[in-house]
Amino acid sequence: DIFEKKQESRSPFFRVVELTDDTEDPAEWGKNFPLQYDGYVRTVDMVRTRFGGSEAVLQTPTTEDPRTVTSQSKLDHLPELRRMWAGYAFSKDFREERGHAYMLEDQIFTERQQAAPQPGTCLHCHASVYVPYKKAGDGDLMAGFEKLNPLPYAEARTHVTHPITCIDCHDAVTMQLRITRPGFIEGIAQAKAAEGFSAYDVNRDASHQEMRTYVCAQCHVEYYFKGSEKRLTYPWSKGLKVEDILAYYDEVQFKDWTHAETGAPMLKAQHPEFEMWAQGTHARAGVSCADCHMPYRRAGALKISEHHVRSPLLDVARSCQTCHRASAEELLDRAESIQERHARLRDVALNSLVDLIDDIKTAQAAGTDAERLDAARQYQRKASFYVDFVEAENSTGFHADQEGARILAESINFSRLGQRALMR
Amino acid sequence: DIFEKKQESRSPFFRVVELTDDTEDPAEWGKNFPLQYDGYVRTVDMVRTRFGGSEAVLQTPTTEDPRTVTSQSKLDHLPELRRMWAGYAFSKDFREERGHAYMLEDQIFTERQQAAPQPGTCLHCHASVYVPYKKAGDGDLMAGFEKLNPLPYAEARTHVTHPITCIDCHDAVTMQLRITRPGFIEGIAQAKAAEGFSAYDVNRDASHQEMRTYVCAQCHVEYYFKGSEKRLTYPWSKGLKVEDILAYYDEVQFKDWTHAETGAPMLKAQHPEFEMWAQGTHARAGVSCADCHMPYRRAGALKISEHHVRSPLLDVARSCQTCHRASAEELLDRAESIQERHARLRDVALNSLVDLIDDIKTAQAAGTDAERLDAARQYQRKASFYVDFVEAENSTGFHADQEGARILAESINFSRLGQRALMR
Amino acid sequence: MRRGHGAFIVVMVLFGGLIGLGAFTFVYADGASYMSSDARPCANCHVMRAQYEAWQKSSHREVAACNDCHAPHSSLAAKLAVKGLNGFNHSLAFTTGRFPEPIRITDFNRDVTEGACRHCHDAMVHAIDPVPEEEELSCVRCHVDVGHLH
Ligand code: HEC
Ligand code: HEC
Ligand code: HEC
Ligand code: HEC
Ligand code: HEC
Ligand code: HEC
Ligand code: HEC
Ligand code: HEC
Ligand code: HEC
Ligand code: HEC
Ligand code: HEC
Ligand code: HEC
Ligand code: HEC
Ligand code: HEC
Ligand SMILES: [Ca+2]
Ligand SMILES: [Ca+2]
Repeated sequence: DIFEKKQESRSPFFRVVELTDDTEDPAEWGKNFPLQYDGYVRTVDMVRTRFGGSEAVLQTPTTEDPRTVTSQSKLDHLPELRRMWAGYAFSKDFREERGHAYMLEDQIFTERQQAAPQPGTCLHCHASVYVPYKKAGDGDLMAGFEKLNPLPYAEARTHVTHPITCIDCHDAVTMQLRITRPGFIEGIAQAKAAEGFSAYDVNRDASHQEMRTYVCAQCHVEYYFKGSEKRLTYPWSKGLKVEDILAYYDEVQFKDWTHAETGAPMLKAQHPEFEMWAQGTHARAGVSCADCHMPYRRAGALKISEHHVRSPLLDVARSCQTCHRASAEELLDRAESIQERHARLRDVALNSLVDLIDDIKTAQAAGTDAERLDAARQYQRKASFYVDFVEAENSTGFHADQEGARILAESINFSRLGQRALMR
Repeated sequence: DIFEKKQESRSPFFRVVELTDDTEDPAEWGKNFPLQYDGYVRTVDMVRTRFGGSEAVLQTPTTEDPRTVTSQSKLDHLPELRRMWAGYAFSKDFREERGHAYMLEDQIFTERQQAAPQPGTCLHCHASVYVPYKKAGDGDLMAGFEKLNPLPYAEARTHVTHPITCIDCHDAVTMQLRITRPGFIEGIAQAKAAEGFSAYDVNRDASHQEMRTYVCAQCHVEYYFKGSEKRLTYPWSKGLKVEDILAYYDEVQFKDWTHAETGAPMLKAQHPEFEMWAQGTHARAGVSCADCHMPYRRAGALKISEHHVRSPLLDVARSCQTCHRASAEELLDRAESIQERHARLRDVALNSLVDLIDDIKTAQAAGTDAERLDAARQYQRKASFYVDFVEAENSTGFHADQEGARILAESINFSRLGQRALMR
Repeated sequence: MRRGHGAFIVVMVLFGGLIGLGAFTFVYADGASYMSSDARPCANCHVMRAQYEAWQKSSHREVAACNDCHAPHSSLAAKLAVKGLNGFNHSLAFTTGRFPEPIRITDFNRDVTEGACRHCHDAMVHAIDPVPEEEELSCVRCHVDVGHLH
């Protein structure tokens, strides 16, 4: 009531407990910041949107996978994906991603773990690794990172306890946003270097508004494991665009796997939300991830950031209307019509890719000469990486609609050129 | 209806001369509205923007073409267009469009007139035809329209004197916006019918904000000449999207010409600014053509609409900044980066189409069976119409960037599928 | 649309006045401030602070305070009535904490504001303003930020 409100506005928060650079348990932080904590724990909620969010799917727990609830399988939703990833772990299990609360268990129990042995590197983005890295490196974050990466996943995971927690994004003393992920610290420095900004130190050089995006870009990015040390690497040394990233992989002659049906040297793209966002209108306009996914919320007299990180389309009023005057219904409709146009074109691109795979198989059976087959396989590698880049990106085109359609157009072109290359 | 509004007209002006529904000469209107007239006459200016505007190109006048200045040739700028239109008048002469002041002379003297005899219908969008139509129809606009359409162009043009003038967009007594073009009156009624709004009368049912777009959509649209009466028709009975329009043409089995190199039954798309705008974000947000192309301008103590209709990128401050907070440089840059991405993809689509044309020619020479050739030609018809739809649209993708890229993606797919259809 | 709501409003206000709580906060939260043409009182509510701070940076800072744009200029009666209604509504909403966020202007108050624009700028804009028969030309479609950012 109103007295309280006049009260509150004078006292932002009470320091109940002392937080240090080693306080990992979010419940501890929650004692000082109950409002943010309440939001944080609600990332267990599972609610669908037309193209995103997540849907609770019940399953009978087994010893390998004790989870009683998971999210819908994208493989069943888009069967073409199995063909695209033939021979790769992703063709076994690939699900709609859900709230942060699940990140650790979903990684531990995905069938992809059985399909192929995974390294400790995986934990970088699925657990609170800041304190564990420091411990493993005797106080040196980078050393700990390098130490855990090569370990077998099962062994590495004994070093971590929580999914993402407060300390992964915040300095415990000042509460300032802070980048804790080696992968991003190195990756963004390379990307900036490509733009001519040398020796970029993100925690020193980034603006406050940039940090509202970078804390998310610690994980919502394309990546690969470099060399036998399985060092986590963000392939940004030539830039963030899809062609820059492909050029990088071609240069270092990297492949994620060999396609089971065609023998093509394949690449897998993963959640390039940051890279796609960077090509979009909102990024142009300086709108950060947090602006939409962690909108401000009034709690009494306080304005706090919504720590229930989720689809903005579940709270259009707070997420969009602060900037857009249109009604909530209208804004939802605008977003969905962008997504719908995108989804239809994505299907065209996936079908084109499947056509190419079919043609290569037929050509192989018919004993077509190696030269043409290799040319076609190179097209498959490109076409597959391009369509995967926008499909793995989780906004169904919203983060950068024109760029998304552009990439799909080029993917279609590569698939069809591959078919053409087999002929003549 | 217009006559009731008469008395309540609020537009303040010094009534120097009496304007009637037959006053065609803009100079007369200019006596009452000198500010708007000043802008109107400045449409003779020729200034380039990065992708639009227009550039003055000097030429030595001849008897067939007495013009001393024209605009740059798009055929030289994009040589693929000659291949795309092989055998059609457009492959002889196609220029960057320029200000309204030139509309009549540019139509009279385009080489396309020599290439093929043109009907009187052409005048509908290149001259002030409101009074001439009424005269020819003894007071009946539609009757006059139907009478002038079938006449040979040379004869029909003797009925007109001016390029577009005030009376083409305004009611002479109330100054209200008014639709005077039969083609649009019938076309928009069909489009609305497709949405379930029957017996739509644009001058009765359109809102004021819609009229700020419709006055432009009288001409900035895709069209064709129906039957031997050469009746001007806007192909909107199935909707405004490119696939709706193609479906319409296929249904009525219309073709603009037969491709000289491949014999395919072709379609030519022309300036679908209105149709593309309708698919874009700005249309969604209710932003009209006049909002950007005729921004308000402070003139002394009055605010008036800029009647110097031109590229908004030549006056970003007035055209964009009232709605967008970003700096003029930044806004210009946003528009141009959309256009640049669009232009690059358009080139991919044009090249794909040329590849298809080459393949069909080779196949014809090699005596490929009719079935495959016809399949390929059908793909050429589609691919060509789709890329042309976006290329003939004059905003270089700005009016609807995602839709523009989507259409180019499908065009590329059609071209490549056409190549594939020739094989096997 | 803008005209002729006065009576209806007065009734609403009287009716509202009977609700003790509302009336109480109306006073407590400095409801009287609604009657002033000074901007500071509006900022009495933290929820109005964003607009207050933005207004201080706006082009209208020197020329128009909150009520110059958010209260009618047509007649004193209508002015007081609307101020009373809003004062009561906002007080009640503020007390119960039940209101949409971000706060959105109501269509009714948008009309009031559109009228305010014309009150001051009529001379300049009546050339571009369509005849009353048609739906109003919306000023804020383009000038939404003149009073404060959104
Ligand atoms: C302008 C608003 C906006 C910005 C800025 C933005 N997003 Fe999004 N994001 C959306 C919308 C809208 C969706 C679609 C949600 C849906 O389909 O339900 C989305 C979807 C997502 C998803 C999938 C969510 C789901 O429900 O499955 C992720 C993950 C995501 N964004 C991460 C990011 C990251 C990381 C950034 C910054 C690099 C970012 N977003 C920037 C609006 C935004
Ligand atoms: C660079 C950060 C990063 C690394 C490294 C990473 N992930 Fe993820 N992972 C994410 C993000 C972000 C999401 C959510 C977005 C998505 O699902 O596309 C995710 C989602 C998932 C999901 C749930 C959705 C799905 O794919 O079924 C699983 C399971 C998963 N990751 C497993 C792994 C495994 C196994 C590894 C190691 C081989 C790994 N992750 C490495 C960032 C990462
Ligand atoms: C430590 C790595 C990490 C960081 C940092 C991170 N995320 Fe995530 N995020 C993930 C993973 C992993 C998932 C998938 C969890 C799963 O599916 O089990 C995910 C899922 C999501 C989802 C999908 C939720 C849903 O309902 O589908 C959204 C939205 C999202 N993150 C946004 C953000 C935003 C915004 C930020 C920054 C404010 C951020 N993430 C920071 C790793 C991270
Ligand atoms: C995925 C990243 C992420 C995680 C995890 C996270 N936060 Fe935040 N937090 C943010 C961002 C982004 C902001 C906005 C900071 C800004 O704009 O200055 C923020 C702001 C805050 C603020 C400042 C007041 C406000 O709400 O804007 C507090 C306090 C806070 N967080 C507490 C917590 C606590 C407690 C936890 C753990 C329960 C937590 N945060 C976990 C990203 C995160
Ligand atoms: C912090 C401000 C901000 C937030 C939050 C925001 N937007 Fe935007 N949005 C913008 C700006 C700025 C633009 C670019 C146009 C402009 O300059 O006005 C834009 C553009 C758009 C466009 C047109 C871009 C396109 O690709 O067609 C859509 C649609 C849109 N926003 C929807 C949304 C939705 C839906 C949300 C919430 C999920 C949202 N916006 C959140 C500021 C924002
Ligand atoms: C949101 C602003 C906006 C709206 C609304 C808009 N346009 Fe445009 N228009 C532009 C921009 C920007 C360009 C690109 C100009 C350039 O490239 O120089 C353009 C280009 C054009 C061109 C080519 C101009 C040239 O310089 O060659 C024409 C013709 C045109 N528009 C007509 C229309 C019509 C007709 C409508 C309504 C159906 C419309 N526009 C709606 C902004 C707009
Ligand atoms: C439905 C309205 C309409 C009709 C009918 C029409 N035009 Fe046009 N014309 C336009 C518009 C709008 C432009 C400017 C946009 C553009 O050039 O794409 C234009 C531009 C032109 C130009 C200058 C650019 C160029 O193409 O070189 C010429 C010449 C021209 N038209 C000739 C003709 C001829 C000849 C006919 C009859 C066969 C005709 N027009 C019929 C609307 C029309
Ligand atoms: C009577 C038909 C007609 C109407 C009505 C009409 N236009 Fe045009 N417009 C044309 C033609 C024809 C051209 C090309 C003239 C030429 O190239 O000689 C043109 C050219 C243009 C150009 C290109 C100028 C340049 O520099 O390239 C723009 C922009 C434009 N029109 C916008 C509009 C807008 C906005 C409206 C409505 C307010 C409108 N037009 C109404 C027929 C029309
Ligand atoms: C291509 C269409 C077109 C032509 C030609 C045209 N106008 Fe306009 N005119 C408009 C539009 C659109 C408006 C804005 C009307 C509105 O929003 O109510 C307008 C508005 C006006 C107004 C109202 C005040 C203002 O400036 O908004 C006057 C007066 C006017 N025009 C006079 C003229 C005169 C005189 C001519 C000829 C020299 C002319 N117009 C030619 C489209 C046109
Ligand atoms: C009358 C208001 C208005 C005018 C004038 C206007 N815009 Fe917009 N613009 C909008 C709205 C509304 C959106 C959609 C996003 C939103 O809701 O804020 C938008 C979106 C955009 C976007 C993002 C859309 C996309 O496709 O990415 C760009 C870029 C943009 N405008 C640039 C311009 C430029 C350049 C001009 C001038 C040529 C202009 N706008 C004129 C209101 C306007
Ligand atoms: C008692 C605290 C308080 C004071 C003092 C206050 N407001 Fe508000 N105001 C609110 C609240 C709470 C809302 C949200 C009400 C809603 O949206 O239902 C609001 C909403 C508004 C709105 C948008 C919703 C609507 O009704 O259109 C306007 C405009 C507004 N206030 C203007 C003012 C002006 C002008 C003043 C000073 C004369 C003022 N307010 C003083 C609490 C206050
Ligand atoms: C110059 C005119 C002007 C002045 C002065 C002005 N406002 Fe506004 N106000 C507006 C307009 C315009 C809107 C938005 C109308 C819309 O969004 O359609 C608005 C909306 C609002 C809203 C609703 C929130 C929103 O963004 O829709 C509140 C609250 C508000 N004003 C409060 C105030 C307060 C408090 C002051 C004084 C500090 C003030 N206004 C001064 C013109 C003004
Ligand atoms: C109390 C009188 C008053 C009211 C109410 C008022 N204005 Fe103004 N406005 C002025 C004065 C005086 C100026 C000139 C001050 C200056 O030069 O900045 C002005 C300047 C402007 C300007 C030019 C400066 C700028 O911000 O671009 C615009 C636009 C404007 N007003 C629009 C509006 C709109 C829209 C409304 C209603 C939402 C409104 N005004 C309400 C008195 C008023
Ligand atoms: C479609 C967009 C649009 C609409 C609607 C609009 N304006 Fe404007 N207004 C403008 C533009 C653009 C300018 C800048 C003119 C210039 O710079 O010459 C402007 C300028 C002004 C100015 C400042 C003139 C000066 O230079 O000081 C005032 C005052 C103003 N408008 C008031 C209004 C009012 C009141 C309304 C509603 C009746 C209104 N406007 C409706 C676009 C609009
Ligand atoms: Ca999801
Ligand atoms: Ca031009």
